[in-house]
Amino acid sequence: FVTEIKKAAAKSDMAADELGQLEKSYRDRRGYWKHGGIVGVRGYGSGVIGRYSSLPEEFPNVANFHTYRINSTSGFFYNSTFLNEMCDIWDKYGSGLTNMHGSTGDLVLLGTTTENLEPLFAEFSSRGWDLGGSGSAMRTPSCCVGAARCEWSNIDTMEINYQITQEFQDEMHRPAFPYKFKFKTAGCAVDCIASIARADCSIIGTWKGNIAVDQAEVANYAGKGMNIQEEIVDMCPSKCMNYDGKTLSIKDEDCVRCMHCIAKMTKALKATGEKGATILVGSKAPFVIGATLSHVIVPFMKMEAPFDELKDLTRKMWEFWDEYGKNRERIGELIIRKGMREFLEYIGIDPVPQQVKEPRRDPFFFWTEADLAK
Amino acid sequence: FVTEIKKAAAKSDMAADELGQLEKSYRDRRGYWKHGGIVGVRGYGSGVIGRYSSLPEEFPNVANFHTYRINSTSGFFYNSTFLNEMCDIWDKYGSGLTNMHGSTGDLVLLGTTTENLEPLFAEFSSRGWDLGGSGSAMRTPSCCVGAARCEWSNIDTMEINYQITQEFQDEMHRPAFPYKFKFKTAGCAVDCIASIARADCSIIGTWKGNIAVDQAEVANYAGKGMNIQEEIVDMCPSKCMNYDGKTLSIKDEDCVRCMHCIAKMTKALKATGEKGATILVGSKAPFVIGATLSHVIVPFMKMEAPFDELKDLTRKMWEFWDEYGKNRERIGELIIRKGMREFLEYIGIDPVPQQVKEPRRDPFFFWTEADLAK
Amino acid sequence: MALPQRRTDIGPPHFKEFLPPVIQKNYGDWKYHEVINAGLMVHVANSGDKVWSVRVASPRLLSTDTIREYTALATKYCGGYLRWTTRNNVEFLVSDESQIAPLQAELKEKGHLMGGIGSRISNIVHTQGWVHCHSACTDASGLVKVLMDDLSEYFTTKETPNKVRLAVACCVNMCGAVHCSDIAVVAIHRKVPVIDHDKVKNMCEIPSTIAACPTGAISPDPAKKSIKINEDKCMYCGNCFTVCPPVEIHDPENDGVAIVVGGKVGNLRSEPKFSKLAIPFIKNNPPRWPEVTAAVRMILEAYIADAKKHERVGEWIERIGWEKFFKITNLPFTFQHIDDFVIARETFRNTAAFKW
Amino acid sequence: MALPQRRTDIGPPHFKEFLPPVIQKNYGDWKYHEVINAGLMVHVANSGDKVWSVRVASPRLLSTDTIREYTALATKYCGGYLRWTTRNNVEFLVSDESQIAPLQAELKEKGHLMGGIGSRISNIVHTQGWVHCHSACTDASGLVKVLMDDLSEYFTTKETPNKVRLAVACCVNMCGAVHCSDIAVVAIHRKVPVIDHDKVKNMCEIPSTIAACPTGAISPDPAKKSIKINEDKCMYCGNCFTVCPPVEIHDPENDGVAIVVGGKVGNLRSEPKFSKLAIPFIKNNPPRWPEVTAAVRMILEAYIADAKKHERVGEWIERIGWEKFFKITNLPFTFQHIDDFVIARETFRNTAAFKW
Ligand code: SRM
Ligand code: SRM
Ligand code: SRM
Ligand code: SRM
Ligand code: SF4
Ligand code: SF4
Ligand code: SF4
Ligand code: SF4
Ligand code: SF4
Ligand code: SF4
Ligand code: SF4
Ligand code: SF4
Repeated sequence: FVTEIKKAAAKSDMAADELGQLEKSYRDRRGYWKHGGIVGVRGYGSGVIGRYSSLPEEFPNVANFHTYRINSTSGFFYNSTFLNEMCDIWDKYGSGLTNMHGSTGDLVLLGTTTENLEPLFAEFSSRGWDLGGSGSAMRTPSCCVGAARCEWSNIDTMEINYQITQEFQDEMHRPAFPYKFKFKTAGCAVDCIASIARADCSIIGTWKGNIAVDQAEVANYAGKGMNIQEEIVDMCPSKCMNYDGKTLSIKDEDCVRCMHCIAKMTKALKATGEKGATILVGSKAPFVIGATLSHVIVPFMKMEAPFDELKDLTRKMWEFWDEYGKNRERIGELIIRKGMREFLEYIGIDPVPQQVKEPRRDPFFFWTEADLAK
Repeated sequence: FVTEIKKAAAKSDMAADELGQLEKSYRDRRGYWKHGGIVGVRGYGSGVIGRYSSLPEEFPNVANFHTYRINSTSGFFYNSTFLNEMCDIWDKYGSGLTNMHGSTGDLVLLGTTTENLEPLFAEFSSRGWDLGGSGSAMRTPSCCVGAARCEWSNIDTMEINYQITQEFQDEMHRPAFPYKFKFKTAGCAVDCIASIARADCSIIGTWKGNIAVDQAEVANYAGKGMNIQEEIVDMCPSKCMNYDGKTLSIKDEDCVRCMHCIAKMTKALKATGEKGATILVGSKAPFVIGATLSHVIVPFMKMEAPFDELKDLTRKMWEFWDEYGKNRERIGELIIRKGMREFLEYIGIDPVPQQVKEPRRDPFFFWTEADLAK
Repeated sequence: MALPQRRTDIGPPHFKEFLPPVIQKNYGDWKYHEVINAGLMVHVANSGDKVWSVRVASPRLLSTDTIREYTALATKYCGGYLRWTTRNNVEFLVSDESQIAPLQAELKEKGHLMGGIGSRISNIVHTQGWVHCHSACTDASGLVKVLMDDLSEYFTTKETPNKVRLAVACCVNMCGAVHCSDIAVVAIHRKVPVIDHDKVKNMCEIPSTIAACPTGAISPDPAKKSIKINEDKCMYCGNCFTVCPPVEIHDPENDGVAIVVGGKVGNLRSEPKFSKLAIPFIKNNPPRWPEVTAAVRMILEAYIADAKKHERVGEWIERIGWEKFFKITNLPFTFQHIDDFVIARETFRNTAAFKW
Repeated sequence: MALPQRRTDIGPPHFKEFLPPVIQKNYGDWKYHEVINAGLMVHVANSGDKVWSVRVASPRLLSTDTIREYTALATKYCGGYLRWTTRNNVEFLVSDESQIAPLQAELKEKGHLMGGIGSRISNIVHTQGWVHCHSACTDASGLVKVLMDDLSEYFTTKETPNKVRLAVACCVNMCGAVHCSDIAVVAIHRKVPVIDHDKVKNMCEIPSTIAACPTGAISPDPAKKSIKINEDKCMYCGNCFTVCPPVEIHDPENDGVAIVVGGKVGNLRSEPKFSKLAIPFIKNNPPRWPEVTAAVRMILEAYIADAKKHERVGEWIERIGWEKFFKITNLPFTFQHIDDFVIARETFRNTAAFKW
């Protein structure tokens, strides 16, 4: 990466000072950046992260050194034409340094001055590229490559991702939430976008139906030296597979659709039947109450454009968050604080066993007047 | 049980009123007992539970109807001579109703008047039978039958139980703790006394060494129709067993000593090597923070009379509880509130992986000046 | 008549004097045991000596007459030696094989149930209930009686995949081991206590009543010189009633029992487990609680039908998954089933892999 | 020079215009894929069409020059079509088989690492560090560089039992997916911030500084017209520093990294798992952090040596048990390893069944 900074430094004073300050950090074993004031482009409250050097005298060209987040495309697909243009613009108005991509999924332009923000926005938006999210707003959603280049995708992750982004432009550009909100969409339980670990709303493709087995291909895998008993059958979490040395059979009713067997024998196994997604909510990093993984809210939702069911559910979740969420409280933290019941009742979803690993163990459960009337 | 009450009622007015009140409870679907004042025998603060009817006019003979807890013997062994004496005394001074035994392990005499408490105590203590515990005191310890009649016992549960009881008579009879404290001792991980679920200090026998296999007996079990692969090998939690249809072999280093294989093939398998116990603390009923199971504090402790190491550890634990425990806070709740480190450091025990299922997952851990100095 | 001289802090007698000779001789030196039938097992020592245990169900709540009946039999057939098990059964410890048959015959004749040994149900751990506890919101002994009547065949003869530990607790204090039983019944209140303000004013100490509440739901009501209760905080535990009876928690219409399943305490195969909520509420219906016995039997039979040999109820459910357990048993899944207490987050489903 | 007309709330362009024709044609209609080697895989559509993906490691922090280098290659060999993966690798999407070899040759010549496909390590997810974040207590890019230098063979050729996801977070905010990675590095402070009271007085808003503390450790210090910090409550997160720089959290002597292991996000075989603490602290030792690279390699190699095929790091550790993991790796077990946070009780060992 130092090579990268040096390349940029050859052309940009900003990059040169960035390099200088970084070298100092290495010597002193500490960083020299400050948070400082909020900056942005006209009419937007997000998309730019303000950064200031704490050593402005020493490194004047990074005195302010803001991040410009371009909303990337679904699946991070590009072509040379756009990227070259992007580079020209960025060399002109910024440090020439980028992150492809930021962890959330933005195309991050790393380091420019306050004055250059508006020109950058004009250049990019006029070419069809908007800003991504930041602050207490919906963040740039991201997804796995899905249907574009994966045989296992149960849903059109890229289209879902695009439509969410378009539908909620205002929520993305004008922070009005208690805190950040992230969407991530994976085409199957393999979760190549790590949605279950780092999205307030995780959308994971799945199916209702059987796994079709091509016995000839099973034989091929065996022939190529795969130990089907140990590598597949024994590793099936629901122990619903059986292999007699010839045929591989699956008790589909007991399959939990973990994807292991399909992933390891892609030519032999294929999910069939109705396709859709499981909707989970609430994952986030450890700050403040410890990391959380998303948990199941809707076991199965059909996923066909324009995805109204998902959009409506999202609005209801935001309403709940809006009404009860404290400042800097993620929706998952709120659900933990308020209890799953309040959340589910508010968004109008019934309790089902799929929402929990196990039922409660203590006898201290509440009864509403309505419950007692039943 | 109604038969029992009727039998007693034939001879005792108390039992008769007990029956009357109980029948009323069945009609009204509610109980009619009150907590009321503390009662006991001279010089003791525990051993008797005060009970009062909330319908004294209707049922005068149970207006007060206290429980007298006799400290049972280790393993609940008795002989006819004592029990007959006990019955005579109880018919004379009480309702003639008993619980053999109370859940904690006392021989419970169910229902007598305040006046009769002293005579009862004189009769029983003079015959060598003391009162058990109640209130915020050490409770009557109990144990499994262990070495007396079980081939799997790794420790002398009955002697341990006897010695703990004798050592801590004062802590048992004169409540001075923040809350109750219970000991339960099991000879092996089968835990026939449910110590891990309902003792502030659970003592569970175990071994350091191999499981000796008698292959001839293994063959016998197979011969008698046991499916050794499915019933034993596949059910071994550490998957450390192997059966080739003839010999059963165990990778002892990976055995977690769960007792499954030994329990199901007692003639073929035997624990060998050094014997001792694992000391766990903190289990209790759900009230108030939800039920807890005991957790490992000392993975392995030698267990030879007079069990000084155990007695010293107990005193240290009580000191810690004494110093930091709130009123009505069990030691397990205190450890959860204060953190395991404070507890372990106080009682002078080093951290070892056996104390946890898994290491912490969040990055928010503390450092003492001493830690930093290291 | 003068009382004998009282003695203090002597503890119980040493157990040795109550051990039959064969046990004294072979103490700690047993080789193996064999379960001969549900009510009889033999332990064989390395010396070759044997001791037979004849196990009899007991209601735990025993009259002196019944105890005398036991001692008479013990004296007649096994030198007066007997013990109680940790689940409150009686065991006659016989060292003379020839005495077993006559003992069993007389026990049978006197109507005692022999059983509980091996892979089956044993005595139902339970506590005081309406018999003796102010805190009870059901009767433990009564429930145990009707359950045992219904399931006795599983005590005396029929086998289950593994031991099935049943328990009853008459309130959330759970004096039994309900929180770790295969199938258990726990009695619960469901409504905030009703306060009789005038009586409270006169009969109760306001501060101690407030202090009694574990959730801090009680605050003073100066106007009424009484207390008020925060509905959202109250978990219906009844502690306030304990110290201040005019705060009435009992409510025949809304008191009843919940059924929890899947707990265990032994370490065999899998870690000890807590029982989890299966049925949030069944109304008290004494004297025979038919809905409760039916529910317990239904769950027990679902387990027997589907579990592998040696699987405990909890191990069976974890293998098939809770979602499948609710499907098989047809039990409704309600908001009460979803944990909202201290470790709730750990019970949420953090995976996309589950059954329909 | 006039700027073009700005447009708002238009979102990103639709992805279709960036998809190579072969993908547009076979969108959602793929049959299977084959991993040809660490840097090359082919996806075959039901139509028989194929698309080859050539994957190249990228430092993620890219200069415009490097991006231009990628686009030049894409234009030359695959119609200008390329994408980035969710782990920040670059994939050239080739539809003409004959172009693969020359593309690979030129990539090699230009010194790009091809790999990361299949059962091996891939790019190391990481974040800003000293390059751009005020919150950083180490440098992410630097750590990633030295780790990749040391482990590159596992990216380009060598196989591991299953994928091994590595990550680096430069502070406890964990902007990467460190909390669910196979082996990850997270930077931590270890001391309560040092307060420069005079500066605080002048530069900071006391109330907002107090409000910034997630644990409520900060209270006003009226005497000094400054703040004070409760040592027991502070978890060294640095939020106070964010809003009030004179509250200095950086401390070169005590800042460093922890290593966590055993996390995963996929649902295959076992549920997603959090990473757990393996090594509580290693001092920052730039530019090459030799102690960190050695520790990561040691853990990786222990996993490779002992895990079954398809077992992820966390699955391997859970099978052998954490006590055995610490034994095999010889890592010291300290008080820091024992959870004392919100779900601590769930991590205690509630069983007598464990390994020595
Ligand atoms: C740029 C980026 C790291 C990167 O190099 O890729 C980043 C950078 C920052 N993150 Fe992050 N986060 C980035 C993705 C994440 C992720 C990963 C994700 O989105 O998938 C997470 C974990 C998932 C989550 O949301 O919990 C993440 C969890 C945080 C947190 C903790 C939030 C929490 O609730 O736990 C903070 C703290 C905060 O919000 O004040 C944070 C705060 C920050 C701040 C704004 C620190 C600050 O207060 O200024 C960082 C600005 C650095 C800078 O100088 O630009 N960042 N942050 C990522 C965004 C780029 C993009 O838009 O693509
Ligand atoms: C008699 C007995 C039930 C029985 O029928 O066997 C019993 C009866 C009572 N228990 Fe218990 N507990 C009895 C064993 C238990 C057990 C089981 C055990 O000891 O193995 C437990 C669960 C394990 C534990 O200690 O957590 C138990 C957990 C409680 C609790 C909850 C304590 C907690 O920390 O969660 C309470 C509430 C309290 O202490 O105020 C309680 C309170 C009570 C009180 C004193 C209720 C009260 O406030 O008056 C009951 C008196 C009933 C009466 O009228 O005699 N009892 N209690 C058991 C004692 C007999 C004996 O000495 O052998
Ligand atoms: C007599 C008693 C000990 C005592 O000191 O009183 C006892 C005695 C024996 N138990 Fe037990 N257990 C006794 C309570 C328990 C308890 C405690 C409880 O139920 O509260 C448990 C824990 C239950 C749990 O895990 O929830 C218990 C779980 C076992 C197990 C484990 C079953 C399993 O695989 O999970 C075995 C082993 C077996 O059955 O293969 C066992 C095996 C045995 C053996 C075979 C041990 C031996 O070699 O002598 C004894 C007789 C067999 C039998 O079936 O009863 N005993 N046993 C208790 C009889 C209670 C009763 O009247 O039924
Ligand atoms: C390209 C990418 C999706 C994207 O939209 O960019 C992708 C693509 C594929 N993944 Fe993935 N995964 C990608 C990130 C992930 C992630 C997310 C992450 O690492 O943050 C995961 C979750 C990791 C985890 O569980 O912690 C992931 C876990 C898998 C697995 C599960 C491995 C396992 O058994 O646990 C498979 C299945 C397999 O390898 O057998 C898989 C399989 C695949 C397949 C074979 C799917 C297919 O049929 O096309 C793809 C290429 C194989 C390969 O080895 O890379 N992919 N894959 C991502 C490449 C990242 C990279 O540059 O290395
Ligand atoms: S998550 Fe599933 S659908 Fe998406 S890329 Fe990975 S394997 Fe393919
Ligand atoms: S998808 Fe998973 S659960 Fe289903 S059969 Fe395959 S391995 Fe088993
Ligand atoms: S706990 Fe172990 S030693 Fe004690 S009786 Fe049960 S099996 Fe025997
Ligand atoms: S005791 Fe348990 S862990 Fe050890 S070998 Fe037997 S079954 Fe396996
Ligand atoms: S469980 Fe409740 S009601 Fe039953 S004895 Fe214990 S305290 Fe009393
Ligand atoms: S019932 Fe329990 S929780 Fe409710 S007010 Fe009374 S003491 Fe408090
Ligand atoms: S992890 Fe911390 S230091 Fe690194 S980018 Fe995120 S907030 Fe900044
Ligand atoms: S470092 Fe974090 S926890 Fe410590 S005082 Fe500052 S804000 Fe609070």
